[in-house]
Amino acid sequence: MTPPAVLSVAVQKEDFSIEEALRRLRKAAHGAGAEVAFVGLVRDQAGSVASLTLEHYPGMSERSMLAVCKRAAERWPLLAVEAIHRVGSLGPGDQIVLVLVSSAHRHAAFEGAQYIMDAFKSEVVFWKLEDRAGEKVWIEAAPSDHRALAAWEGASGEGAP
Amino acid sequence: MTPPAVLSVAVQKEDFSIEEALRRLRKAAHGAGAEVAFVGLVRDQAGSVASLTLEHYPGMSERSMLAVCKRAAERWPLLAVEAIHRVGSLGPGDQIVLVLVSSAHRHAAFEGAQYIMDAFKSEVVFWKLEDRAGEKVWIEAAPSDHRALAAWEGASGEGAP
Amino acid sequence: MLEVRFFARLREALGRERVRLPLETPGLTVEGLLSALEAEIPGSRGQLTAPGIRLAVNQTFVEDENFALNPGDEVAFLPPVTGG
Amino acid sequence: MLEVRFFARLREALGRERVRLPLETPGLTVEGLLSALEAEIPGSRGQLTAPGIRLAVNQTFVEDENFALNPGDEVAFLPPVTGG
Repeated sequence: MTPPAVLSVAVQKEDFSIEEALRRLRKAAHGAGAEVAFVGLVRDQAGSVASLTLEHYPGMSERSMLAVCKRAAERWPLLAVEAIHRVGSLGPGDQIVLVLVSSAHRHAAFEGAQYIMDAFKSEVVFWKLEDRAGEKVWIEAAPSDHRALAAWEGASGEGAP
Repeated sequence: MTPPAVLSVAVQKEDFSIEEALRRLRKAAHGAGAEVAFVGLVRDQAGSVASLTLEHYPGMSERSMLAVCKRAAERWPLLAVEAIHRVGSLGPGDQIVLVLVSSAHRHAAFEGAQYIMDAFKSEVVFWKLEDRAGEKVWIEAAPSDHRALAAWEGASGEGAP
Repeated sequence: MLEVRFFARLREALGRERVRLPLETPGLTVEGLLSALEAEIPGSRGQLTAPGIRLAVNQTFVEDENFALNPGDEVAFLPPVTGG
Repeated sequence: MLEVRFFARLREALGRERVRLPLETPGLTVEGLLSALEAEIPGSRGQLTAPGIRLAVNQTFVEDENFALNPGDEVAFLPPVTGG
């Protein structure tokens, strides 16, 4: 059987390096045949988003991230998960979030990473203040985000191995 | 509407750097909100795979990769795709393949990358010779790989936006 | 003592990041907390009971209206969250 | 001239990586190609028509048995492929 996944989460102001995170992931768990990385960025759409300020609740934000990663590791045979969420003030094109998942098999890695991102959208304890040409708006998870997460509850299994 | 995706494929002996590939991807296309990277590795399972030799058909291998990436970009609103496939002799833990996909939205990026990998398993022109403790075996795509690709043909759409 | 924290648009709306309330005996109800906060920050009750606002005690979400607060607890009011 | 290439386990089975066949007029059939190869590499027909072996002409898969080969074409016999 698969040993329990090695889980690691971090909240930080500083930017992150995918390559470095991947090195840590590989040290944490051997036997991976597949790794999936997701990077979320501040979109740079002809000036529609000028900047984004991310707020967190130290301690509780990390706990909420860890809870999501744990649920993913219970559902799919993951070897290791690392998630990094940035806070503070970010500009267009900046990296916001990194989710790295490794597994022996590609479908588990893909689905685990996708599930984590869907759950991050509506469950992790962060708040986003968007500045659109001077108009500041607190962003909430979209109905489509809630539906995406709910769809996993109805999904039957972990797909093809 | 989404402009046509920028597609790039390469076959090489040398190892690749995800961070460098990501830099190229970001230069190639702006406006990404989501990036998904997939890395396939030679599994290192208590010596069950000692090494892997990858053979290709120069020219046709690249064309077959490009055809798959093109189909993904026709189906999902992708901004850029980069795929690198290594050939030659690889050992346990070595990187074999990289697929990088960027999109405005996370579901398109995830599904595009997963589709490409499923199609790579049974359609791209490469051959794998596994050396398991001295026994050399030519690997073929598994029935589950063919089923995974066939499932995309039946799938209705591109999922949640 | 009870430490009460407000985040994001609640913090902006109330003009406060945190409030310390004297609490020496266990068993303060959520209703009692809201009254004490209303006395400290007039108009806060409406903001804190608005749809979507959730309560966390010691960094765990609490849904139970009858939850009893104890001295030393960290209480937080959280507007709808989103990450990623 | 016709350039014929063999890959992976076909290359190993036939002991050859490529064969050049004289071809001066267009219209050689796949059947004609297999006969010419059998003359050049005895026993090759069985290997080249085994289940799963596919033919590519100028780096494009060809399924048509009646495909006509022309001088200068690059022909390849490919065992089942897999990547990723």
